[in-house]
Amino acid sequence: MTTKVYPNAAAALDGLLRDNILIASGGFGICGIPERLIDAVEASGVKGLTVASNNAAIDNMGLGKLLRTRQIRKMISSYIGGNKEFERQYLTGELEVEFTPQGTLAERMRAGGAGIPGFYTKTGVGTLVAEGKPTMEFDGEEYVLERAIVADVALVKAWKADTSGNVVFRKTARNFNVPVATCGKTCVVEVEEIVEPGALDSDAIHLPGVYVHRIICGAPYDKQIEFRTTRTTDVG
Amino acid sequence: MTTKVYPNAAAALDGLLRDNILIASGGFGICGIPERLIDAVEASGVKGLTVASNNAAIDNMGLGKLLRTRQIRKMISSYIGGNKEFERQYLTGELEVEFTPQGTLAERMRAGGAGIPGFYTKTGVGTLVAEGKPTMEFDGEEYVLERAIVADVALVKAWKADTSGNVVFRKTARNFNVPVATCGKTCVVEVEEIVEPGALDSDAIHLPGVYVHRIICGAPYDKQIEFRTTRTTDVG
Amino acid sequence: MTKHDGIVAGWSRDQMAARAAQELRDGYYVNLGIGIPTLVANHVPQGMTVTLQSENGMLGIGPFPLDEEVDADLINAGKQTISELPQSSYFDSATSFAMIRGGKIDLTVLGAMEVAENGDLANWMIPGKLVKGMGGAMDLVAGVKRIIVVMEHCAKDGSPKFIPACTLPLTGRNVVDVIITDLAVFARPDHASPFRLMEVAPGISREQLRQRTSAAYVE
Amino acid sequence: MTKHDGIVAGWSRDQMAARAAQELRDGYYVNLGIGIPTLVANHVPQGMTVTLQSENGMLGIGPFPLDEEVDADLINAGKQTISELPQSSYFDSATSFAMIRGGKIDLTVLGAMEVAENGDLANWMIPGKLVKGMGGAMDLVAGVKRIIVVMEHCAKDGSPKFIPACTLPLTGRNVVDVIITDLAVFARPDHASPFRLMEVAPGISREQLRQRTSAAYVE
Repeated sequence: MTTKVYPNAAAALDGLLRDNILIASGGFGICGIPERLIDAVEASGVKGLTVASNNAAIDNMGLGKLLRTRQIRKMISSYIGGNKEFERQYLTGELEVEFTPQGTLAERMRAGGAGIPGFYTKTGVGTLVAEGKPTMEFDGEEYVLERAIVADVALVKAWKADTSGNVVFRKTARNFNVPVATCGKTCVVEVEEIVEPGALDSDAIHLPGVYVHRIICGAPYDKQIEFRTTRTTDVG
Repeated sequence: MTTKVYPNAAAALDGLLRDNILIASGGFGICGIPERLIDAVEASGVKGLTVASNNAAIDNMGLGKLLRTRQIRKMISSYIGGNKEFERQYLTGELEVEFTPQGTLAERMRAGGAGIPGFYTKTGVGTLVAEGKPTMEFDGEEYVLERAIVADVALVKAWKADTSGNVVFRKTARNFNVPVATCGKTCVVEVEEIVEPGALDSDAIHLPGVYVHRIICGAPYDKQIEFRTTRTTDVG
Repeated sequence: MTKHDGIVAGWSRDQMAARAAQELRDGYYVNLGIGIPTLVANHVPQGMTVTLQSENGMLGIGPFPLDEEVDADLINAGKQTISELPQSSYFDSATSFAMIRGGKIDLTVLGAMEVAENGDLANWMIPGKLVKGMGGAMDLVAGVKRIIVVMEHCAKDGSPKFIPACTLPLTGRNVVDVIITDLAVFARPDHASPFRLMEVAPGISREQLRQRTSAAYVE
Repeated sequence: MTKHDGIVAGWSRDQMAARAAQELRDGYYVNLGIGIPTLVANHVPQGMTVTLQSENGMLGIGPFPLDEEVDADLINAGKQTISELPQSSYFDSATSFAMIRGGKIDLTVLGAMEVAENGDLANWMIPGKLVKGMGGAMDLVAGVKRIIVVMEHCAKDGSPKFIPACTLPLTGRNVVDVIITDLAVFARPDHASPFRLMEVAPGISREQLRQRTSAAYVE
């Protein structure tokens, strides 16, 4: 089989990037963000991007870089707090933001990957989020129709992948990476380590290989922490 | 915390069973079926049950027993092949069957557990399955609205659980057990082994404890095989 | 190979499976139905990697197990015992059909009771007589990118199964891409086009095929 | 504890969190918002088991880590480093919100900009001025069984935050069950009932509370 493993982020994105495409990106804050792939998107110079991502990391990190370079035309996100440039561009109208509740965003991505064009949810009923969207009553309660997100390219950060594309994540770095991966027409994954098939537990694969088209090893990583909070003594 | 661990199936179902309730049951064929719990449902004598389960095991095993005893009024299933009594009761009209495509059934259960009362799918459009159901066009294609299933009681068979309710499955015995578990107002799980918290890999929990209300150890199991197919030599 | 009006001719079940295997491409993820479709796995061309999906929750189906490997927790959608491969992964049924419905599976091979000239497929029930249920077939034909039907060309009573319009309850509307029977292969490039006759089995004339087919097709 | 028209009185942030903790029950699964709600974790009564959910994909949040335990892959929804417990489990965001939306979480404690007397909640934006986004708050108030709001009784300019009708864009319509401020506690048994004053902070009279509250409530 043609290998899924690519030598670097630029090679893995070759032929996938065009102006005005929709990119879905994993990560929560700066945890589990596909930083190598985002750097390669920056280097590619593509513009007019719509990016579906829970947030945009922090200023000048991860998607924050693509905001700086103004390569992003529109964000589909639940949260812009913590990134001043994100908030600034939104408030000045330079950037379009489709505010989407966090769970609705995750479900819209999952739906996109699961062949479900729309689903009903109680989330956001009676708020700005539901404006202009069809509603339906089920068992006496009102629900709003939310549409699936299908991305041209999904960018994912994981812990390990085998060469067949099976992927595992580590702790809360999993976050949006799974729904993001499934909603991509093409899914590119950067990992900390690439292993042979059989090295991962077949009962514990978070993202089966069918979802993964291209893989790079992005190691070594120097993972940053947004809020380092510690305690000094053992909890009694 | 009040323990989730019960001494046996009858104790674990105590107070949950009533005539005419909706039970969701895991399993595919006779693989991964909650046999101890089904035996206890049989022993309880409750009647008029609606059971959502992909199939009904085979004659006189698993749900097949509850068909024999006529405790089931209606099945929500994708497949009745392989169980003669199931087919007989359906063809004679003694049993109501809501035929539901396998993927639609799994998704209806997942939706029930995920607070999604309805979703659109292409599955079944233009067939008997879509009759009487609302349809909607998305991007020029027709989809049918399918409703969530929320069960009064979910019956699940798993491999291991820790005492906090985290559950793991083994190989293809996972099947419907996960969506079944999530759609239950109360979820009862039988496992082959109960372990202490910390014994299972926190990155590899298939069903987090929040979904699991009651647990029993059903061991020892004498697992049956529907079609034993083997090869005699190594594949070259 | 079936007997048609006294003529024994056409492809065997195994040859039909081999023909279906010609539709495979390197790197494909494939779901194989029960019966003849299962045999397709024996005909994957050497050097080609095809990953088999089982809708009960597995990617990477291996061959039938050796006797000592048999595991009640490891079965395919036909409830047969199977084995795993190094790249196998397991998941639940909701995830499995998310994959299928979401268009992640490249190709499926299914049996059929009837296929209509417009691509309609019926393979799950004969009202009042035989009802097995649709299982995962409706999801597969709705979601998988390419749908291959493998079936006997005629029913046991000799009546055609590739017909102008389905008489049985449908599994899917306008879903079939390729029809492989014991007598011929029909295909169409898209769901707006009619089926075209691609191949005729050895020993069968085009005239004989037309006699055994009530559907319209392009020759 | 805030200054109200020169009067310093009422509960501290920590006391408000302790009061919110009184709403916990043994065996509860709980999601705590950012800020004062996070402090509720410090007040779980001895002997009571409460499992904390973090919407970024974790059940069983442990305390802040020791310095040597800090792990960039292990954060809460406030992006703070945390630790795990033996019973912890991780999952993706779609699963996390399936849990939340599906009513599996018993209780959530959230901050607020405004709460209306009909239970409406606003806590995600001030148009043209401050926009952080709703994050998971809209999902939480839509899906969690019991919604506790913890907030200062009045805004910095002294204006009431428990008001007849929200002026800011809503997070949820008719969703709040309990309001805990630095001055008082209001609750209602169901979403058809008005809020009732349950407690007043020491040093605050009912009259003073009424002056600082524009919402109607039952005394």
